[in-house]
Amino acid sequence: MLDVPALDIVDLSVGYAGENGIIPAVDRVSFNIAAGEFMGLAGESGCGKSTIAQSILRLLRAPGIITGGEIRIAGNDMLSQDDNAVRALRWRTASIVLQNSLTSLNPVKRIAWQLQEALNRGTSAVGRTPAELLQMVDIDPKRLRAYPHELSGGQRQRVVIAMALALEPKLIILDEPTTALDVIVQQEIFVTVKALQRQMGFAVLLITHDLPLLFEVADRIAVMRDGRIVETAPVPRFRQHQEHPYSRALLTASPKVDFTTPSVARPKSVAHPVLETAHLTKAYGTNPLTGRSALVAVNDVSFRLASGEIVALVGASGSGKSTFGRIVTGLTRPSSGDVLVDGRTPVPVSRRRPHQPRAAQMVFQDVYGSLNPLHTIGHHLRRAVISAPGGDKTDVEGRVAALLTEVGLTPTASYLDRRPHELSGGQRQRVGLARALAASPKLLVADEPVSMLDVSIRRDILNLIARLRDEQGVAVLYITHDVVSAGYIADRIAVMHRGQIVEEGLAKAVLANPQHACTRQLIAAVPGGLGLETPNPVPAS
Amino acid sequence: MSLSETFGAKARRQLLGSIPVTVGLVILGALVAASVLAQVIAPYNPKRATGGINEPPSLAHLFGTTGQGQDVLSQFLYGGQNTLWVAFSIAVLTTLLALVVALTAAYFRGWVDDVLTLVTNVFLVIPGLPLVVVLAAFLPPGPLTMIMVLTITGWAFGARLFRSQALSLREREFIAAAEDVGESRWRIVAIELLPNMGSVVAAYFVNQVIFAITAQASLEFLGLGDGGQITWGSMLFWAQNSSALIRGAWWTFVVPGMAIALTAFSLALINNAVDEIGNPRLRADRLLRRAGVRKPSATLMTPVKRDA
Amino acid sequence: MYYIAKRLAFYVLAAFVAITVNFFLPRLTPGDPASTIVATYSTSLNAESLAALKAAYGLTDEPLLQQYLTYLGNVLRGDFGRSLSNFPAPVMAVIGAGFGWSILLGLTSVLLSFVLGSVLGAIAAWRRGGWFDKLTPPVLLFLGSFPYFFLALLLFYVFCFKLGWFPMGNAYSSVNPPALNLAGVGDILMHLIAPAFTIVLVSLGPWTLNMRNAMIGVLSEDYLTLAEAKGLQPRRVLLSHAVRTALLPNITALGAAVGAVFSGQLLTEIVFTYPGLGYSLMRAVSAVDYPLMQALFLIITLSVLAANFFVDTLYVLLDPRVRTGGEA
Amino acid sequence: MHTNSVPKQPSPGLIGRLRTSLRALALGALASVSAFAVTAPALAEVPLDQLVRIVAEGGNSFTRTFNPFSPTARWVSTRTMYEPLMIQNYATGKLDPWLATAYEWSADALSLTVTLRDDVKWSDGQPFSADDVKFTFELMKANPGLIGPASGAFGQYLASVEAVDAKTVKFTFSSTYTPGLYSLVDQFIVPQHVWKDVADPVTFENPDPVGTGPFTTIDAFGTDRYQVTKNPNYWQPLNIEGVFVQGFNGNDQVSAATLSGNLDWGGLVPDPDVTFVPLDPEHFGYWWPRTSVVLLLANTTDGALGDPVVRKAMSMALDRQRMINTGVWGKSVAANATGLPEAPFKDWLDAKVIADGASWVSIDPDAANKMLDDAGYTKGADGVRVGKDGKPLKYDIIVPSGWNDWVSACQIVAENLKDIGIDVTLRTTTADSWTNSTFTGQFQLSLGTAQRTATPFEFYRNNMATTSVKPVGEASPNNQQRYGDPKVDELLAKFAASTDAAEQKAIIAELEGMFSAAAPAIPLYEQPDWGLYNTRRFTGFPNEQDPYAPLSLQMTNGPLLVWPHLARRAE
Repeated sequence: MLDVPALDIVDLSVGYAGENGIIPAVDRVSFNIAAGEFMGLAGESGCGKSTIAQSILRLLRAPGIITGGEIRIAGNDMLSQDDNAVRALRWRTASIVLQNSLTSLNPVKRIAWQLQEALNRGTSAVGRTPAELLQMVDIDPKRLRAYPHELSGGQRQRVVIAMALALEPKLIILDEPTTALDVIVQQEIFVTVKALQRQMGFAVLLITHDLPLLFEVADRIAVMRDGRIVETAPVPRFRQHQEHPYSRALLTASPKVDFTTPSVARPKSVAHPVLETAHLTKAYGTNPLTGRSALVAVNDVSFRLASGEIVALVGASGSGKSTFGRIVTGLTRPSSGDVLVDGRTPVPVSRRRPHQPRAAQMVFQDVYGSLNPLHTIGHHLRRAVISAPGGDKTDVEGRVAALLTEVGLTPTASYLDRRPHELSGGQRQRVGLARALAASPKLLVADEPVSMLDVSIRRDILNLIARLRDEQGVAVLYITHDVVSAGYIADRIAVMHRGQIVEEGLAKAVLANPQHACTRQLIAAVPGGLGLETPNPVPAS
Repeated sequence: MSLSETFGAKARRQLLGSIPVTVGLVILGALVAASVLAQVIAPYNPKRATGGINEPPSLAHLFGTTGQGQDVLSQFLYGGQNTLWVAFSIAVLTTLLALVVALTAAYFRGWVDDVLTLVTNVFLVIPGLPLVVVLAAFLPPGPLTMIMVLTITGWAFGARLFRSQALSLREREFIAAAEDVGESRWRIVAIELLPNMGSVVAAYFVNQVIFAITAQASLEFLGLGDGGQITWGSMLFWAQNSSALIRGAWWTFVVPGMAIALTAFSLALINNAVDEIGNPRLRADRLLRRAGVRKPSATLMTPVKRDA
Repeated sequence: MYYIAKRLAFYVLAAFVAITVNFFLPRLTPGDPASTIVATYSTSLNAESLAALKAAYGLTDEPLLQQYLTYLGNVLRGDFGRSLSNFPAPVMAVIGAGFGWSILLGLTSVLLSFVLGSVLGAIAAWRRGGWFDKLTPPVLLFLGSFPYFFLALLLFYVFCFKLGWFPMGNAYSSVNPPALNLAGVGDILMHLIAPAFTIVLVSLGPWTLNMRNAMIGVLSEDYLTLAEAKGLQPRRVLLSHAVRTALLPNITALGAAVGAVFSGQLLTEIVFTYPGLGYSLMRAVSAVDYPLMQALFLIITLSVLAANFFVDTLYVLLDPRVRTGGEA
Repeated sequence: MHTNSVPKQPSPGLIGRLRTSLRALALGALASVSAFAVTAPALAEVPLDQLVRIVAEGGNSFTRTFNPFSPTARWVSTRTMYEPLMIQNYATGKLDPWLATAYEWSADALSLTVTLRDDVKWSDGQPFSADDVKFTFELMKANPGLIGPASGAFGQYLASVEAVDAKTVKFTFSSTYTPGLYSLVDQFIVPQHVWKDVADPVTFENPDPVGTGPFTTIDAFGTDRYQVTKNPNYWQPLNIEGVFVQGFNGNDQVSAATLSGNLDWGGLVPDPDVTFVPLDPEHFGYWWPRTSVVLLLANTTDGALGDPVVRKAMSMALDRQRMINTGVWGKSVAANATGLPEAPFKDWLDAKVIADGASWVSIDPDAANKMLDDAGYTKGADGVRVGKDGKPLKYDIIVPSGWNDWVSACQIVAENLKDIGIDVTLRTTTADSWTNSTFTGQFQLSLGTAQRTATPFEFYRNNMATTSVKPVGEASPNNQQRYGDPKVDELLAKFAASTDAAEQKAIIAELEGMFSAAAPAIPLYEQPDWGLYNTRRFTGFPNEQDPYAPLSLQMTNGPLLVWPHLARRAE
């Protein structure tokens, strides 16, 4: 049986029915996965990689249509057989782990029930129990009686993986299984998957946009672009040399830490920092009687940021870094402690008046949600300019055009009347930056400004932020969980953990020589390590 | 989701092309036009006895006459006018009230929200019609009482609906962004929040018109309306009063009853169709069918169509 | 448990609001109800008789606040005073059996339309795009567009008056409620069918459409994809996964529906002369019988509150997510 | 019989109108138990086919309450259980002896001696005596909350009641008031041996009544129906077992039951010549005698409405026949100029007054317009006449919503008056506020009826006497139009002091003439008393051919006259 590929796809074409006929999404794609092989399928959003993943088990939802080609799983034809035969093959020969761990489990059924349901599909020969499945993925079998919402995201995804392994299928499809999870959790999950694969010998198809991750876990890699596979290669060879220019572009587009030049402490008038906090604390759900809080998001943080400086605030999700950012801009009020931005306490938004000077402006993470879908780009910027403190309001249009030019959206006139959904993600974030700059702030608080963008444009946006700092002298508080991009752009790095800053220092120094366990963990979780493509890789910590 | 977001020009064309919407619009249009033009096209004075008592439909009286000898067609036309303006007023007022409560609650949050939500929920659980009946029993009958009573008892569901919609919008980052830019509160509510609730508000409004028409008719039928006003509800009341069914004068019943039912039906059809077209899942099904794939059930099995 | 306690507290508060509204409503309106009532029922009255009757009716000129406190105390003791239109019978005696019949009619029709609507909605969603799905919504929307009373009148006229298939009104045939044997239950059922059928017809539409839409929503959830990926039989996907979760919003709506059905029931009871609370309320309103009206309104409201609380509790049992926090 | 013209019962409604009938039906009402758990002792039900099935009370919530003094007394209380001394028979116009066989006025008309029937027993076997009569009146004196025909008699004219011997009662008057006879003999009598132990007779529920009437035994009691069967000790022969009262809840149910022959005695179906009689002409019949008049009341304190010319012109604009056609299917006649119904008062009516006044109660809009023109009420630019005080003749006519024959009559009034330049707007109100406005005189136009009374005395007192005029703002069920003439007071006093029929008749004729001259109220049409019967099972109902008693079920005491005449039809 070893000679039968776990998955064999020949000339597969998939399209989506539209108002004017079928729009192709996957165009004559062919590849195969040998039994027990770990295959990675990489590409940017919209390239068709998930379409392929879902087509394999015929789970692609309407209006998706498979328009040609063949799919065989362990020799079983998935496209010509009748529905019942296909259904019989599902899960037994191939299973799938979906992207969103929160919604892929039935919310009203206990874990045990859901695992058992999968087990019931198999023959009694497999003979596992739900408890054994949980143990397999390192979850306490006591959690069997739990409901999905009582588990953490990582645990839920492990449950799904356990479920996927329940019938020992030949192939497991992982469709971006960790994008919604923390880097550290992602790393742990892949350690588990790799271990299980070694033990059980199933083949894996991993769909991801994260090339470094594939370098770490996959045997072979296929790169997709616009519905086609542009290159397929074993990982070691691919790391050395990329045949296709797009593969190369994809790889080099990711920001990397350049350890060749040590970070230099920027000149700063430390006497007058742009941002200064003292014993800043933010607690939620405080009981007025006991004084105890359900959650302390920010705990006694004292921090300084000099003008013209880019400081990255890094930490795992839930570490309190975003709350800190919102306090600095005045979107959230601290429970106690002081914040001074450019020597002034930020005015809480609820009391903010137009034209009131504001030293800090926010750049938001969600490029889709941070612009009102109903208003034009021009409207957004005009409002920002009009509300901006001080300055000349006579030439609003001129100022808007200037802002657009600054962020690289030219010709400016072509953008003014467009609405957000007519722009790409990168363009939207540029608009977000322009809006933030309208008030001529001393400090930009950029909360994960690139995490929702495609890999290939992340660096452009980071470069733009760095350029703005250089040209306008604005300081930047860059909030991220991604130590690589932090190392790429920041002068200094502050590591946040459970509401406190546990480590602070020049960026490269911190990365090269992390002191705190938490920092080390964050660095270790980076797929492929930090110095992957650098000429002088730093020894992994 | 705003209307313009949900519906591109294409979808709008589709909406107008759908059979239920066409049927709904034609019925509604005919009823509204007939009512608006009552003064012009009504053949008789609706209050005057212009024929014999309970005359069946004839050329002189297309819809027959009432137990008091009035022309049913003329009453139907004038009645539509009175019924519809009251219904629309109620729908407008309940929608406005619900919006004000919801936006206030969603925007200020904190104790303001708590209090408003509590009031809303109390109004929601107190059964409507009994309260309306008791209220109407204490107030002088007439359109104003009708509007007042049904507005007081009819806004709560909308407030809850709008509040949850507003709260979820409030979490969208563009609101935080607008705050950050320094927009004033009222401007954020009016310019950023409200327009994004367009489709929900529109759907609610249509439902409120339906609610108002039937509730109004019910109250009038119970004798809690102004018997001197001609409305569809009071026509039914008078028909019931003169024992129209037992005397076989079905036309005095069926005309206003069907007028109410058809108005409500046409609005419901339109609302439902808008829902359907806005539903991405159903839209996907439709596209699939258009591409020539027959989907007999909801079972998830991606179709294979090699000749496409 | 915390959630249930919170809901309970809310309903207690709502009940208090209802009781208070109930008290102030008739007192805030112009006119002197007492004299009107007395004058409406009696022809030969002098000032002395009027004063004596007012006292017997429990109508006083005390300050409002004092009246309110007395009223609260009486309500807590279940004492609603004497009915004016059935003087000197106590209000509770007048309400008597009506409560039971209303519950019977209400429960029957709510459950019937809930079950029927959910089944139809699930089928329509599962076979969406098919003839059943194409036909069901417009037909049900059309039926749902009829005011309750109008449909009730038509059904009454056709099935009770013209065809004589069902009895014309009342809840049973004999003078005393029938024994609970086969014949007795059959008799009660025969009287129940026509009014219950009316309510079911009118209220079926929303149940069906909501269930259908909820199902369609659930069918696009990831966990449904996963269930399909597991290779489960369609029947199992439908019953164990889709219907189970799609029912939840409908169950939340059940609470609200109880209130709505009580409203529709009022009209249906009047048309079919079904001896429930709705009809009594209408009579009380016509007869300007404030004590009766107030007691009825309160009982209906409290029943609806109780039903809502029951539904909330049921919801907690059915949706584990609510148990650990958040609102339904 | 009670007096005053109380406007509250609008003409006892057409079928079909829920509210009207409810109001009528609500006149009965009550009892105590009910509820799911049957608390009534499970007595043997008398087979239904032995009982006369009637429609008398509405509702589904009967309580076992048979207190006849309640303002909302159960229908049977005063129609089968308790009886009066004598019954004013509106069909014959005579005072029929009942528990009393005769009465006699003293020469000064200050005392009335009543002789009781001597073979009467209470339903529990105790003898009925003069003590019971004395007790009943004294009970009412002690408890003003007890409502009956003689309520308030002690306050107005009655000084004392005395049991001369077991079978003789003597009423002593504080002033001469001969119309008081009718209130006193109409009062139902309750047994002293039962009621003397009742703590509070006002709230006494009286679940197991003891009376002298034909049917006093509650055999089976349900929340929406019950049967009342024979009093074993009834003083006259009876050929029927009892009555079955079913609580119909709406007019459609009543009509349906009537048309299907399920009722033996009922009130109203619409247009009976078309809907009812043809179904079974041999057995179905109706009889609608007319005993009262529907009036249009104009508030005489309101500007031009105080001018008799205006009121008469209004009267002449009205299309009475149309009101009759739409309101009572043509089964009535326009009222005459005396304001009195013809049938019950045919002995009192003065033909000359009627003939002379005919013109102002007949439709003639041209003459009406001319009258108003001549009187100086000129039309304004908008076609509305202007009063002498410069105010346009614009009025509201108020009517309770749901009193439908009245609402339709008001619609016709509003239309007709537009033809003579008087702008009338119909305003429907709640019954509550309508009563309030009309009683206190805070209205412009409204409708009213005259209550059935034994003589025209009350009608003229209540509509023309200064003694019945209350200031605007003060409530009174009488003389809502606020019209008073001292001359009328004198005539009424003469009438009340007289025991001479001829003298009384002359006085009434003079009052009739004054009414026709001043038009203190505008008579519209005579109101029929609804009554219909089905002789498939029982015979002996009164009708036009055999008018021994009224057929109306709602008329107090009327049914008492009928029960002894009914007999089960031989199979």
